[in-house]
Amino acid sequence: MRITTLTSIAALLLLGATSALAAGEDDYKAAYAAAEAANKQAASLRNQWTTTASTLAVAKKFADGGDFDKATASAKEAEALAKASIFQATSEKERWRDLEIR
Amino acid sequence: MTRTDNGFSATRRLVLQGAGAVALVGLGNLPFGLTQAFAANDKYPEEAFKQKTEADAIKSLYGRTAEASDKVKMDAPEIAENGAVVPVSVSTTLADVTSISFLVAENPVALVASYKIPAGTMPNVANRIKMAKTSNVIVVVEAGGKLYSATKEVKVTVGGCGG
Amino acid sequence: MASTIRVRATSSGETTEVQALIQHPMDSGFIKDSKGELIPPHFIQQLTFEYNGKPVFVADWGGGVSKDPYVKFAFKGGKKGDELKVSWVDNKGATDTTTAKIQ
Amino acid sequence: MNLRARIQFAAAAFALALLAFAAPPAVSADKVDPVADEKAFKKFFYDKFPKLKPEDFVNGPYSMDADLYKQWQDKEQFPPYEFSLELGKEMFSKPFKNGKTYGDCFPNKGIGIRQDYPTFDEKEGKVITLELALNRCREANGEPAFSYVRDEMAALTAYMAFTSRGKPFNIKVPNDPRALAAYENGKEYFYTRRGQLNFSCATCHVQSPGERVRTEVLAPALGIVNAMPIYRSEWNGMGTTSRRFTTCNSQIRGVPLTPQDDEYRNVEYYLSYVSNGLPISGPGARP
Repeated sequence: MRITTLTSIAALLLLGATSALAAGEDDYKAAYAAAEAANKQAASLRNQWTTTASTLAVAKKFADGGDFDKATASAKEAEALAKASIFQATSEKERWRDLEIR
Repeated sequence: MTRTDNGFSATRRLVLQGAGAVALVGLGNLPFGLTQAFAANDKYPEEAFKQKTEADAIKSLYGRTAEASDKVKMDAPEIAENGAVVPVSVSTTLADVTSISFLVAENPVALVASYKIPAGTMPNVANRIKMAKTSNVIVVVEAGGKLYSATKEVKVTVGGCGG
Repeated sequence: MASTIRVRATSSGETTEVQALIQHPMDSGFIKDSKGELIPPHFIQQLTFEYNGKPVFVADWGGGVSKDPYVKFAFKGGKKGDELKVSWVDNKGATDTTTAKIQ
Repeated sequence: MNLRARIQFAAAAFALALLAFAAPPAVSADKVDPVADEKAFKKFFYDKFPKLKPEDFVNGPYSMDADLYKQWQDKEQFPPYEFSLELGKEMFSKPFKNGKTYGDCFPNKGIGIRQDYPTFDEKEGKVITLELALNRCREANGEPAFSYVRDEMAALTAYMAFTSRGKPFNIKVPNDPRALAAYENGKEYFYTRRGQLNFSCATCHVQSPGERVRTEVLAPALGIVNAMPIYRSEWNGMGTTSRRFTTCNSQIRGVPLTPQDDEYRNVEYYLSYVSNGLPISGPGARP
């Protein structure tokens, strides 16, 4: 199960930014909301990434300029980053002990 | 972060030596008394602190060029812990020292500090200087009306999760 | 307000070693602030040390001297208890002066 | 181990780094045992740097590189934290509007006590750091709290550290489940990887101290809090323990928590405890 999650997050990360499909404002809004929701969850896990916020900002900039293709792609990338941070926080709950000096 | 590799600074040094030679030739046309008066002046050397290259700064400050001397001992780190604070000091066995100047070749303004050494003051100075990037640091000692220098490359890089 | 100048002058009998640290931003004029705007140059231009009414050391500084600048030198003479006068002036015309007792 | 390469690796290909998580899960939690932790922690660093004396660790990167050591010695002749230290001393003795002073909030009038902080407050059931205690002192006396990361807070803690110089860290973890939980939470925070670079505090300060990241020499975790607060040339000024934690987080591309959040208090508690016996060296100067 771990591996499946990993692969899908990795795929999202790698593909998120390169989505070539034409996107409209609604697509952008949905992608942005999803990214924000994921980033909120990361915050509740006390593990947001600075890059999630900066990528969300890029998405917003593209949207303000009317480029919803790029805005949607950035929002999706932000969501992938947020999800990766959630995954990191969750898996580290156990894994931090690997590094511990004992 | 851009890093200056050795090849680049070597090239730059060559170019600067060329400029120094030109300055030396140019000096022949200057009335001797003028440069003498300038060097002895107690005023803040505004113009010298505007020059971009160390050769121009030395020329503006002293009206002549310096020759390398092993009697000028500079103490500077190999790698600066941070370019914002680089401790550099100099001492010399030369007699009749009247001034000591510190220059950083790659800084936007080459001249960093120039100290007047009245009779009775020892020709040793320590200070902390800023370096924009990896560069040669040059110390010029004015002694008996002549200029002597020492040069050392100090590596500078900043950033990372250090400390 | 407290002086911007800290001086330590110690006599070894024959010579006096002087160290000074001065509180000053020493902005070179080449550094940008967090908003990306150049911080205007603001640095000490001249720092003078006088003993017995005569200068024993004069520093001409540019913006390439570190923030809160430091300098060390030594001069012949100087007795314990004698005073050393230290003063600076910066490129905006601000000044500060202090006297320190030689230890 | 090449740290720089690891940063690039982590940044460029986090997806690959994630695959590394597929290893078998970690061993389950043992009983919380601070005494054993401290022993193991010190042994790790003493073995890693056999030439260093225990008290050398409080001088961070300067103990690990001769060229750096010399620059430090030069700086210490007239240290850059001098002005902050003086300001702290002045502030510390100046009464609040109600006539009381900082000293009234602390044992021994606040002099020579830095080595006892952080302390565990049994009433509150939480860790109290020196920075937190200082702001609480202010608020209790009708004064507004200071920013935790710089200026006044750095000056006050610089002065208090100075009056404790040379005194060994003396942190106590009482046999109280809440204290042990706070300690354990601090340890977890220290070892937990976070941020896009997937670094924990330990990645830099346990696995790689003495190594260079873009020519900066990393400080060992052992003794790292003994030197706080510090004048960092990179910051062009003073910073507190809070500043150190928050900037470390952002450097690994993680969003920092709020200064003096529970996790930060707990990690300072953990780090101070495992440095017990090593002398306070703050205020310090660092690259």
